[in-house]
Order: sequence, then C-alpha cells, then structure tokens
Amino acid sequence: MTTLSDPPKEGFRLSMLLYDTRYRSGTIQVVALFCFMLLAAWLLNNTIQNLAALGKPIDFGFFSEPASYDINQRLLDYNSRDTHLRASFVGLLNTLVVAFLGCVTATVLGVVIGVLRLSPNWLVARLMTVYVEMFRNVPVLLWIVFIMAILIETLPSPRAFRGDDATASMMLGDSVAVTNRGVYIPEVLFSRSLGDLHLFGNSSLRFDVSLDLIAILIVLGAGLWVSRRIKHRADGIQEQTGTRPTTWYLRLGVVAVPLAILLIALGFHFGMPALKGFNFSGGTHLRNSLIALWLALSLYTAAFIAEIVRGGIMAISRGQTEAASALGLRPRRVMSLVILPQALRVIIPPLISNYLNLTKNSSLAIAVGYMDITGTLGGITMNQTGRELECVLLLMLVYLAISLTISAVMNWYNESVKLKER
Amino acid sequence: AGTLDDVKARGKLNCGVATGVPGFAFTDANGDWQGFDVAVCRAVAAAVLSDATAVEFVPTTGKTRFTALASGEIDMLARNTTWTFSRDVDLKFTFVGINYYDGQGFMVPKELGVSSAKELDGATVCIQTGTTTELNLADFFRINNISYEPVPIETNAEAQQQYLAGACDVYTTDASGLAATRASFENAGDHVILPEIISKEPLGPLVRHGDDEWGDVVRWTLNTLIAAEELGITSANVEEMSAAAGDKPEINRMLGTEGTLGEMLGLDAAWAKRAISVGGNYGEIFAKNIGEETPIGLARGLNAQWTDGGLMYAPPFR
Amino acid sequence: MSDIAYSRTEMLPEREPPASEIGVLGWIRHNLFSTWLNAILTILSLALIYYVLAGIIPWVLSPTWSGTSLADCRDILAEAGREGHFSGACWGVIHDRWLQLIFGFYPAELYWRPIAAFLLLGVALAPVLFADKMPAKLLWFSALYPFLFPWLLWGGPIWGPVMALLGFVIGYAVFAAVNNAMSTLLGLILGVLAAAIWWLFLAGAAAEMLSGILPIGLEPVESRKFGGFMLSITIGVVAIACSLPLGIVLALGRQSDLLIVKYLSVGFIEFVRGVPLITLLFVASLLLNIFMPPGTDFDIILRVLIMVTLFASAYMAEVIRGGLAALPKGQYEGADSLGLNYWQAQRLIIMPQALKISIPGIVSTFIGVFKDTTLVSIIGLMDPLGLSNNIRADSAWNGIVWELYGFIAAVFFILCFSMSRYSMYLERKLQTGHR
Amino acid sequence: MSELAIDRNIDRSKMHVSDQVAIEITGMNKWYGAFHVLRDINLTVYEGERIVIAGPSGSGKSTLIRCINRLEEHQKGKIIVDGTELSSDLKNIDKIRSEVGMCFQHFNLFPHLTILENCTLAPIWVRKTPRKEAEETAMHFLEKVKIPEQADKYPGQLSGGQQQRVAIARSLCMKPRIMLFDEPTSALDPEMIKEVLDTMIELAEEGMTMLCVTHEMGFARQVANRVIFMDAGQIVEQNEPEEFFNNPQNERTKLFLSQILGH
Amino acid sequence: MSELAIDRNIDRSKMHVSDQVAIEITGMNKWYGAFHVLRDINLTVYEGERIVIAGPSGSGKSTLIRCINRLEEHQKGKIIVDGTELSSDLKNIDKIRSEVGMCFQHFNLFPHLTILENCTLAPIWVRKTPRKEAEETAMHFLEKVKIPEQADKYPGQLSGGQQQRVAIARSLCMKPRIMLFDEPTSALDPEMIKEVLDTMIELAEEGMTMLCVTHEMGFARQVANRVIFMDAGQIVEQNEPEEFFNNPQNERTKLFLSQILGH
Ligand SMILES: Nc1ncnc2c1ncn2[C@@H]1O[C@H](COP(=O)(O)OP(=O)(O)OP(=O)(O)O)[C@@H](O)[C@H]1O
Ligand SMILES: Nc1ncnc2c1ncn2[C@@H]1O[C@H](COP(=O)(O)OP(=O)(O)OP(=O)(O)O)[C@@H](O)[C@H]1O
Ligand SMILES: [Mg+2]
Ligand SMILES: [Mg+2]
Repeated sequence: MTTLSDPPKEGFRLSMLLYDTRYRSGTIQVVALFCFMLLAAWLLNNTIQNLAALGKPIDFGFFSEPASYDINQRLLDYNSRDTHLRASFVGLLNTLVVAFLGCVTATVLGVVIGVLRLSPNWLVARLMTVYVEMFRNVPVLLWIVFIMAILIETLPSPRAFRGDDATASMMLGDSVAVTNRGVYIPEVLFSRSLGDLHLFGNSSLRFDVSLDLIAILIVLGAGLWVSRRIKHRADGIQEQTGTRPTTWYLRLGVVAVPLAILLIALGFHFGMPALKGFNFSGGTHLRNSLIALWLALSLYTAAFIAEIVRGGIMAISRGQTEAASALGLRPRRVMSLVILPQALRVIIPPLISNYLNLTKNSSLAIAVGYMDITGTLGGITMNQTGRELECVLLLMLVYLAISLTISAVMNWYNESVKLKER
Repeated sequence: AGTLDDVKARGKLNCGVATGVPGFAFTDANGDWQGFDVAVCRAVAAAVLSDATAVEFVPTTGKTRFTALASGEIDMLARNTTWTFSRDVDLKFTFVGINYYDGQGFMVPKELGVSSAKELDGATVCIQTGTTTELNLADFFRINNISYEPVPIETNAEAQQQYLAGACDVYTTDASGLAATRASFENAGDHVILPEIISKEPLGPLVRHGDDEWGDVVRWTLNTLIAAEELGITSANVEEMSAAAGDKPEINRMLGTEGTLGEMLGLDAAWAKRAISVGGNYGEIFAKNIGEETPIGLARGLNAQWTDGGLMYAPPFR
Repeated sequence: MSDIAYSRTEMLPEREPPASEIGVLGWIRHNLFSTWLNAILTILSLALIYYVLAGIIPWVLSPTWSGTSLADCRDILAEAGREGHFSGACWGVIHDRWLQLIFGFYPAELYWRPIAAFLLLGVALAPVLFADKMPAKLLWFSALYPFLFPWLLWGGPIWGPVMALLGFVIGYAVFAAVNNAMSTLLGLILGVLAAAIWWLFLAGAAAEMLSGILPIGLEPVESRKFGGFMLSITIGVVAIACSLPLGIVLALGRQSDLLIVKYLSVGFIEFVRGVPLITLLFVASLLLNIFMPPGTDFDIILRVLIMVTLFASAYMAEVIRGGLAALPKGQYEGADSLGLNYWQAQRLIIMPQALKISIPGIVSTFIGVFKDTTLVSIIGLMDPLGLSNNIRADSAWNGIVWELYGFIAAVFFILCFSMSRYSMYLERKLQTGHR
Repeated sequence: MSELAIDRNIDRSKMHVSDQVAIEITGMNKWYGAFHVLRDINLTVYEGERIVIAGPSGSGKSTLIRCINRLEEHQKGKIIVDGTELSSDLKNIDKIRSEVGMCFQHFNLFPHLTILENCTLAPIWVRKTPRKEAEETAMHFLEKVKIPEQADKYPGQLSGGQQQRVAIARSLCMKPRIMLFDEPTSALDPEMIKEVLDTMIELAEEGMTMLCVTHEMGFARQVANRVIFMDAGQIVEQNEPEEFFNNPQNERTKLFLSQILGH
Repeated sequence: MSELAIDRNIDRSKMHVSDQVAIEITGMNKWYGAFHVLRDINLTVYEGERIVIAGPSGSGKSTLIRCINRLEEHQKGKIIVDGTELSSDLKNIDKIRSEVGMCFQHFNLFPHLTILENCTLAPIWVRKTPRKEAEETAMHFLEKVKIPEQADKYPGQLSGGQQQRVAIARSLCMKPRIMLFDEPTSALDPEMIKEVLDTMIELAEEGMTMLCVTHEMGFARQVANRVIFMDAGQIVEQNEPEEFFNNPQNERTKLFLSQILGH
C-alpha cells in the first residue's frame, strides 16, 4: 500500500485561465463581454461621428413641434396643430386597437375553423384545409393589399346610396351603411351625458375618459358581482343536494335591469349614420383601412390558430373522450369538462405567440394607410422631421415593450398551468 | 474625392428615382427605365460618362430618398421632390434647379358638380403621401375652416384605384400627377381638375450639400437642356450644330465649339452635346414623356419657356 | 345456463356489409350527411363553393393572353361580348412582364446564372434533406455551395469567393494548430481572429492581385438588378443559410451556464423577436449606414440581407434550442464520460442530432422569412410586390390590380405550399425513422 | 402473458351466478367499412358471471366489449343490457352507460383533475350526486383499491398500477352493475399487474358481473366461470376455465393456448 | 432485485487485488445547493478490486460514482485517480476521463452513429488513434461482448441488452484502467440482464478494476471482493460479500437486505 503525499499546492498560473474550470468560464465571459463592448463602442462611435457629419445630433425636441398633418382614424381628439408626440400617441392607440380587434376575431375564427377541420363532414373539413393552406402560404402583406382592393372594388361607394336610382341601400333598418369607404354603424349617444374626465390636462398625452362609460362599467360590474354570488349559491346548493336550481333569469335580471335603468336615466340613444353631403355623417365610421387590416390580420392569423387548435385537440388522446363517454358524460360535458381544459394547456402558449405575431404584423398598416404607430411615428413624422434615428429607435422600443408585456403574461400563464407529473 | 471623380471612376451614375410614377419614372417590359425624371439622369450620365446607359437607377420611396442621398448611396436624386427651405437648409441638400413647376391640385368626378375646392366641406380626400402634400392639405382646409377626411395612400396606382372606385371623392397630389392619372382613365372626360392650386411645388433634381463641383455639373446639365430648347438645339440638329462653330456664340460656348466651359466643369468639350443628344432638349423630353401627345397629356403651362410665357428660364452660358 | 361449453365447428365467412355502409352511397352518408347538422353544413359549403367559383372562373378564363395594354384587353373582351368592370382578367400583363416578375432586371442573356444557382441549390440541399438516399460525398459540394451561390448570382472574379473560403481554411488551420499545441479555447479565439484579420485586411488585396494575374470570372451584375421572385428567393436563401451558424451560436449561448454569454444571447434574441421586421428594414434602409464607419456605403440589398439574417437567426436560435432541448441529458454525459471536450461533443454528438430534429422547424422558419421578403417593397426594393407597383406605373398597364396580385399570390402559394408539405413529410419521417 | 401465481385463497362463496340475464347479444354483426369485424355474435351473460375473453390480436375482443357500452356502433343484431336495448336512442345509451363501467388498457385518467376529482366527476355531473356524498363514495372506493392517501395527487404522479386502480375506482363510483375490462394489465410492469389483479379478484368476490379481455391465464383459471375464445370476429369456443385450458376442442384454441402457455 | 443465478463457474484466478492504489477518496463532501448529498466519504480502491455499491434509492450512490470521473463536481475533500488529483484543471479532468470508463443505466449510446462509429469516436478524437486501428480495436471489443455482427447497425436497431453491451465495449475501446457502472442492468428485461452480467463477469475475470452500483446480489456475491453499503450520503458499512450478506452489522443494512432479498 502506498500512501499518496499531497500534491504540492500550486499558486495561480496564467495557464489556469484556459485550463482551470474555475477560471475558464470567467475567461470566456470576459472575452465575450469585451467583444460585445468593443462592438457596441464601435457602433456608437460611428454613429456619433456620422451624426456629427450630418449635423443631426440626437435630439427629441421635434416631438413638441406641431405635427401639421391630419389623422383620420383616431380614438383621441387630435388636429393638425397638435404635436408629433400626440400624433405618435394616437398612432400607438390605433396599433393597440387593431391588434386587440385582430386577436379577438382571429381567435374566434381560428377556433371555429380548427374545430371544423376535425369535423366528420368531409366537405367541410376539406374546405377548411383549403382555407388554412391558402392563408398560411401567401404573405400577409399581399393579403392586406388584396383585401383592401376587394373592399374598394366590390362595395358600393356612398354615391351609390344617393338619389332616386340608388343602387345600394343601408342595412338593418337603415342603421348600418357598408360602403367602400368603410362601415358606418350607429353610435352610442347620451342626451344627459355626465361629461368627460380630463386626464393629463392639456399636455400631448391628454386623455378623455367618458364618465358615462365609467358609470356603466360600475353598474355592470356590480351586476356581474351579484350574479356571481347567485351562481356560487347555486353551486353550493348543487353540492349539497345534487340538483341545481335554475337561476339564469335571476342572474340575467340583476345584470340587465340596473343597466337598463341607468341607460334610460342617461338618455341613451343611437346616433344613426345618414347620407349628408359627400359622405355619411353621424354614426361611428370604421374606415376601410382599419377593416382591411383587421380582416387580413385576423384571417391570416386564424389560419395559424386553427392549426394550433386542431393540434391541441388532437393531442388529447381518443382515450380521454372514450373514458368520459364510458362514464356516461354527454358530448357537451365531455368537451367542457375533459377535452377543453386539457387542450387549452397545449393551445395557449403558441396562441399567445401568434398574438405577438399579429401585433407585429399590424405594422404593415402603412400598406393601406391605416395610421398606426408605424404610420405616424415611423411614417409621416419621420419623413417630415428627418429624424430617422430617433424615430426608428423609439418605434422599436414601443414594439419591444408591447411584445415583452405579452410574453411576460405568457410565461406567467405557462408556469401556472403546468400539468403535475411524477 | 468629389462625387464627380467617384462617378467617373465608377463608370456609372447612381441616380435615385421614384419606384413608379406614370410619365416620370417607370420600367418598360425590357426592364429599362423611362420617364421625365429618368431623362435627367440619362442626360447627366451622358454628359459625365459619355454613355446615357451608364446609369444605375435606384428606386426610392418617400421615406428612403433623403437617406439614400445623404449616405452617398446615390449621387443625385431625380424624383419629383419639392424644393423647400427645410430640405435645403435643415436636411442639407442642394437643389440644382427646377425641371417641373408644379402645384398641388384636386381632381373630382364631374358628377359631383363641384367647381371649387372650397366646396369640398366634408369630402373624403385621397392623398398620396409624401410629406408636403399632407401638410398643404391640412393647412388649406384648416385655413378655410372646412372639414375633410384624409385617406393616406402610399402609391399613385392605389390612390387611382380608390378614387375610381369612389372610395374617395377627391384625389389630391401634384397637378402633373393628377393630369397624368386622369389621362389614363377609361373615361377621362368624367373627371375635372379643380382650378385651385393650393401650393407651389417646384420639383427638381438635388444633390448633397458641400460638393459644389458636382452640384454644378448636374445644375448645368439641366440648364443645358432648358437652354437648348430656347436656343433651338434639338436632338436632330445637335450633331450638325456641334460639328462647327456657328454664328450664335452662346450655342458655340454650350456645344464646346468655342471656349472651355466643359473643362471648367471638369468635363470635356462635348458634354452638352451628349446631354442633348440623349433625349433631346427640355421641350423634346417633355413632349416625349408627358406632353400632350402622350397618354399623360400634360400641357406646358408654367413649364413653357419664359419666352412663351412660362417660367423655364436657364441662366446664360457665358 | 348449465351447459356453457360450446365449440364452433365451422368458421363463418366474411360477409358484405349492409349497403348503407359501403360504396359511394355509404361514403356520402358517412361523410356528408351523417347528422342533420352535417347535412346543413354540406349544403352551405356547396353553395359557398359554387358562389366563389362562379365568380372567379369566368374572370380567370379570359382570352387576353396576347393583350398589349389594358385598353387592348378591354377591346378584346368587348369583342368577345364581355362588358363591365369584372368581365375578365387581362392576362397580357403577365405575358408581357412575367420574366421581369421572376428575374427583376437581371440581364436577359445571363438568366442561366440564377437558374443554375437555384438548380444547384437543390443539388446542394439534397444530401442534407434526403440524407438517407444521397451519397455522402455530395456534402462536399454542399459545403462549397455557399461560396458558389453568390458568385453565380453577382458574378465578378472568382477570387472573391475563393479568398473568402480561404479565410475559413486559415481560421481552421490556426485553430487546429493552437488546439493541438495549447488549448481549444485559445485556438478558437485565435482562429476567429486570424480569419477576421484575413477577411478584413488581406483578402481584398489578395483577390485583387490574383484577378490581375489570372482574370477568371463572370460578368458582374449589381444587386440593384435583382428583383422579382429571384430577389425574394435570394434574400430567403441567404438569410437562412447565414442565420443557421449564427442561430447555432445564439442557441448554444442561450443554453450556456455562462451568465454574461447567456444574457447577451437572450437579449439579442428577445429584442429581435420583439420588434416587427419592418422596423429592422427601416434600420437597414435608413440607419445602418449611420452605424458604420463614416464613408462606408454598401448596397441596400446587402444591408437588407444583413438585417433579415439577424432577424432569421433569432428565430433560428429558438428552433435549434428546441432541438437541443429534445436531446436527453444522457447524450451530453455519454460524450463527457468518453473524454470528448465541449466543442467535440457539440460537433460530433449534439449538433448532428439537434439539427436533424430541427429540420422541420428550419423549413418553416424559411417559409416565414420567404413570405416576409415581400416587406422589402415598403423600403423601395423591387420584389414582386414592389414590381407590381412599378408595372402599374407604365401607362399601358395603369389600372391593373387583380392579375398581378393573383399571379404573385399563386407563385408564393406554390412555393410555400410545397415547402410546407415537404416539412410535414420530414416530420413524419423523423417520427417513425428516429428510433 | 405468463401465468402469474395468485397466492391467496380466493373466496368463491359470493361468486354465485344468478339466472337473471345481464347482457344478451343475439346475431350481432359489425363492419368497419367493408371489413367484417364481428360476425354473428350470440352471447348471454348472467348476473354475477365473470367472463374472460381471450383470442389472438385483431380477433375483435375489444370491439365486442366496446359495442356493449356503445363506444362502437353495431350494424346488425341486437344487444340488450339489463333489459334495455342498445339503439341509437340517446336515452338508452345514457342509461346503459351509467349501468356499465369500463376500464381501459391505458387507464385514461383525466390528467388535469386530481384522483378524487376523477372519481367524483361522473357521479356529480351524470348522477347529480351532491359533491359531499360523491366524495365520500369516492374515498370509499379508493380505500377499497388501497390508495386513499393519493386522493389529492394528480394521475401523472402515480405509478401505472396505482393509476389502473384509480381507473377501477372511478368506474365503481358510478355503482355499475356490470364491469368491462379491456386488457387492464397489459400496459403494466409485473409487480403492478399483481396489485390490479388483486383488486379485480376482490371485485369478483363481491359478486360483480364482469367481462374481461385479458391474457392473464392465472386470473382466468381462478376467477372466471367462463372463458370465451374469439378468432376472426367470431366466438370460436367457450367453456369453463378448467375444461377450456385442459381440454380445448377447437384447433385454433389449441394452437393459441399452446402459444401463450408455451413459454 | 431478485437474486439471479449465475450458472457458470467463475474463474477467480486473475481476479487478484494488487496493492497499487487506483482511486483514493478522502474526506469528500458534496452538496446540491443546500442539500448535503455526500458526507465525508473515505474510500480507497486498489487496482483489480471489484467493488459493488448498494443502498436505498437517493442514498447518493450515483452521485459518488459520477464524482469519480467528474460528471459532478465535489466541493470538499480529495479524489485522486491513478495518481492524478481531480481538480478544476481541465487537463487533469481529460486525463482521468480517458483512464476511467463509465456505463450508464440508460446506455447513452449515440443514436445517429453506427455501433462501430460509437466505439471508434472517442479513440479517434480523444486518443487520436488512426481510424483503421481504432476500428480494429473496436471490433476486438465488440467480439468480446459477442456482437461483432451488429457493428454496422444503429443503436435503435438493437435490444436493450445488446445496447448495454455496446456501451461497455465503447468504454473499453478507450482502454480504461478503471470501469464505473451505474446500475447497468436496471433498465433491462430479465433475459437481457444475464447477457450484460456475463460480460461484466468476463471483465472482472481479466482483472479490471470495477466500481459497480447494482442491486444484483448474485453478481455481488460471486464477483465482488467488497460490498459497500450507502445510506443518506454516507458509507454505512463495507465488507466482503459473504460477510456482508450473511452477517450485516448495521441496522440499516439489515433492513435493506431484508427488503431486497425478501421477496
Ligand atoms: N376504428 C377502426 N377502423 C377500422 N378497423 C378497425 C378499427 N378498430 C379496430 N379495427 C380492426 O378490427 C379488428 C378487431 O380489432 P380489435 O381491437 O377488436 O381486436 P382485439 O381482439 O382487441 O385485438 P388486440 O388483442 O390487439 O387488442 C382488427 O383487425 C382491427 O384492425
Ligand atoms: N442535479 C441534482 N440537483 C439536486 N439534487 C440532486 C441532483 N441529482 C441528484 N440529486 C439528489 O441527490 C440525492 C442522491 O441522488 P443519487 O442519484 O446519487 O441517488 P442514488 O443512490 O443513485 O439513487 P437511485 O438508486 O434512485 O439511483 C437524491 O436525493 C437526489 O434527489
Ligand atoms: Mg384490443
Ligand atoms: Mg442512481
């Protein structure tokens, strides 16, 4: 038996930077950081030199200058004397609006199509396959311009509504006009309005919130809360006796009656669109550009969502349905108690990343002249002021913030629904 | 080195044009660029490089054109760009002259019965975006205190489509564009161009600040084309007139049979002759690309020679 | 129930099912009219199909192939007795411009070059995509192809690509030498450094000198002449090819336990995936020159290629990360226990498997990037969509809409659809074949 | 497939067969498209019977069993379960399904619900049992299958044998009068098979009517009172287990038995 | 877990233990985060020893063995393998890894390489052996594990037992002086276990130093010259196999042995 003497203690040697696992990772990281900083410094240096040569040092002052252009589709009050900052703000809201609308319709469409693709009806399933392949395999930009062109060319212009020999007429009892300038729908008006709440005073970020809306939301919220209480009570009764009392009329009542009273009190009525001068006036005008973008984005994204939904449902093994039916559950309950809760876990993560894509694709709004943030900040404002660097960087930051918010929500959700495994 | 040397060394002129404007810049089926703006590029290329085909056309959009010029990607921009103070001073470009005097106008269908832009209250207006048009429009309606609904559109082709389908009541862009667009309609007579011209839109080629030598080359090539018309030099007779000195000294100086104007520019003596022989003088270029004989069908109007009551006025060659 | 014993003496033959089960009738009953709801859906679908086809087919079947302008088409249609706005398509524009839509402004006498480039692309991809059916020797061609491809398309002396290739060779040689003599890490750093020095400072001069001595080359074609589908495909192919190595590096970085490396990778990936491609294209067309040393001016297409590559590499990194995650941990341990070092393990064990798993993902990323190339029309490049605007500016075709969009959409559809089918085939093959 | 030793004394006292008919199948035929899977099946099951169905793969055992609770539709013939004829009448189907419990080869527990929720789901929604009561019943049956302590875990956290026992408990919670088993042990490891068979034996001892597709011949021998052998979609032979194993009549049965008992 | 009969006569003639130290572990401690997995491990392995490590699940057997070729890093104490101390120096790690072969429970063959390529990979890239020579060595060892005819197949085409034997051959191709086995048979079916154990016995007969985590007590009895019992991260008992099995000292050992030998 030999005894091993301790190997001589060694001090730090340079070669340990390369060979010693303790230092080696440090070496790599330092080298990487160094390379990164070098690159960053180089880019920054170039930028500073170039900007100096162009005589355009970074300066966000232009934001407080008047924008001088008009924006048609807007949620906030805005006119051409407002600042570029406000124009961008209006654009940002437009982006959020179309992204939100798009996500909602894309989801509805996608779910319907995804489910129909699994339909036992051969023809319907095939038709849905054609739909999915058609939309997935043609660029979204092409769809946007295509749908815009269809709206423009196939719908009647307001002129066609005029005169005795009108070739087009309004729909739904003269309350909706579908024209190639967009769709005019009745707007909600209150004759005894409570007025608006003005936020942020007179600044570029000023924001009006309708007190009527707040009142309605409060009443609605209270109604829903009471309705939930009723539901909980019904649940309790069911747990105790096994039978569930019918409560739907009660639940409907507590929501609808107070709401109706409030609406009457506020003097609720519709403002109908009517042909006046060149255009329809009154009512709410959903511009063509919004509709085309909204439609195109939702139809395009729906094709992807349909595939996700189909995949999610197919990922639930047939055995689950069989086991549930063998227990005597009706198909509707099988769907709601067994299939959907499982499928949703599979569906939601890719669904959210499709929402992200839709939001990013909404930047193609410029192709149809919808004034989103790319059209305002990254479009006319940039053109007019010549501040490309500031505008593009800001534009990226805005999108990045939206994306990161959405993916943060996604990660949180993923964590919370993970299936428990051994 | 200066841009002139760069261009000579490269053997190609990089010229920024629009991505497609009828009569001004478009490609034919062979992929060759045609149009009024394109002709200016070709004339410059002929003058500098002795080869009218030695041009690399760079299609630019409203957004990219200034960056392309500022970054040196193109040597000159010939893309109906309005000469404004801020572009000249703030964005630091040199407009070398004006090849088309334009102004923003309105076109409406006849059946609307509108005779003045002031009657357009509440109308939907298609604007081809480019910065000045929107600004003029916003100012015009605001000053006249009438409302309107702007529909911003990226390209002329789409604007035309919307206008024809009735998606907007009015189409506004530079009057030249309006006329050109109207000319291509199936029933051009059903549309009128309103008398109001709400802005001045002097369009011309531009180069970067700070390279006066190159600016001069482009400026005087343009002037050559304009002056040639005034002096009666055409593509048909330019060979003959440049063969020997004639009796008009200005023509002689221009065509290099007398004096050393070409050398002063850093070019050879026959530069102007080559510029003219590509597409003819200004009048010929106008007539061939956008004149009344073409589908575009623009009248000379303000763009007639000063001698004919227009604004085309080339400084003297001396 | 006393006697349950039973034994069959004669086997029953197979019998025909009832008539409602088989044949056309059975099929229709089962697939189209199995329930009331299905019957209604079937009828609705038939109505929809009829309505759409009745609208489109007469328009598509239009005798205007030889029309020379929109007005001419209208005359032809009027002669055929068809009037009105949607009486028929004007296919003359496609007849007139289809070469342009495909090749852009590429010189007609050189069309063979892009054609050859894309055909050879198929050859180069074959050993990768159909690994089981192709001789492995072809992989050498695949390795050389990235240098051949730009040379065929852009032309110029052959020395450029050769020198670029030499950079890799030099880098590898330095790496190998240092690796043997000292350490892999140092070898890697020095190898990259050597290649970079070669490319930045020496390759250009060497190429120039050699082309002075031995002028072998193709006629150069500027990238401005690129357009139409050729431009889209070029951007797509180059972006994917270049983003593959970048994506691998980023994916490894993201998986790494080195915090700084990890966060740099995550930052880059999340940033690029968080912004729309169009803003990156704005950067390419408006800002990239500002970021470069004063006086640099490179071609807009090159700039677009850079940005699209960066864009694709972030997505590629995520695809490859998925492939890496699908590998069991045992593979890493197996490699470690045999004494393979990190890079050897990556190259010999991990990447070959991870990439194979990722091929379907790579193909769909490619389809995505290929479709997204249409966005370059917004910054003024002449991709098919950009060209369609340009064509509509020609007074002969002013007013054409559907024919161009339809043609472009059809071509995109055919290309993307076949690719997606291929990736599905691969997915299926991987599922069964990867035991 | 091997003969597993069942090492406890089986109490056959309660396993008497009444002469009440539980299931009656007459002249039943089924096709998948043009493929004739089940041919002229005639089978009467009395209450309290424990029937084991054996046969080569693809012989239609699963299909037969699945027809009984209408997971598959038959095209010809009659199936009467507990006096109710199976037709496309939804009410009948519902009624039969709540009388007949079923256990699958792959358990098919609902992975998103806890064990307890798995067991109470159907009683609550189908039988409208109050939750409280349903939970008590569930705990009772979980105790019976010997895993009451797992009630709040998720299926993914249990072993295969435990999962199959939960699946049995889940069926029992509906208080079925007949249980169908489709190869309940074939996806399990040997130790786990034992756990599940034990549970099934206990059920049998309590007099449950059972139809069981299985190749566990030890189980068949000791528990079943009838073994049915199927081939090519038809019942080829049936007999009491001892007779069946020791003295098979039909050539195919002999072949099959020699194969599965051979090694 | 059952005691597998090894039915051949084992040749113990070559299995002598020299007094050369192969592995020396002194005062070794390891933590996973705050969890103390290995506590004060002291172990000296002489060349030619065959050591079996047993112990309940989670007792740290795998971790101990994985520390020896640095698949896991230890935080305190010393591990000296063949005279080289395991430290964070990469060169030492590389050296030790090429001296120490390892076999995993799940084989960890490379599925994209053929059997032959699996075996030649490390010799070619780590030892820089010429391919020709590496292939000859590989065939030699494949013959030894009795599957030379599978050389050109892919791992996915082999049975588990064959795969494990390939894994052993793959380690042997690096000509290691010490072999580590981490439950090499626990993922295998009974018939295959025998094949693999046979191979391991042969190795032992040739005098290979082996450390083997296993619950195959038959193997331990007949081949090992020392059995180490671990619990809760520490070595609780070690002894010669006969003594260990027949006369365990420690309470935990007794409990453990009664469990695994009990049924
Ligand atoms: N949905 C179906 N469509 C068409 N054929 C089917 C379907 N389900 C089963 N079959 C066929 O019917 C026959 C009987 O299937 P069944 O599952 O009943 O056999 P089995 O006796 O249970 O076999 P195993 O022992 O393998 O489970 C098989 O040939 C099978 O291929
Ligand atoms: N990577 C890790 N991180 C944290 N804890 C770990 C990790 N790997 C193992 N452990 C824990 O360390 C302890 C010892 O694990 P080890 O795998 O060595 O046990 P073992 O004796 O091999 O058990 P088995 O017989 O189940 O393989 C266990 O409690 C285990 O949960
Ligand atoms: Mg079966
Ligand atoms: Mg272990």
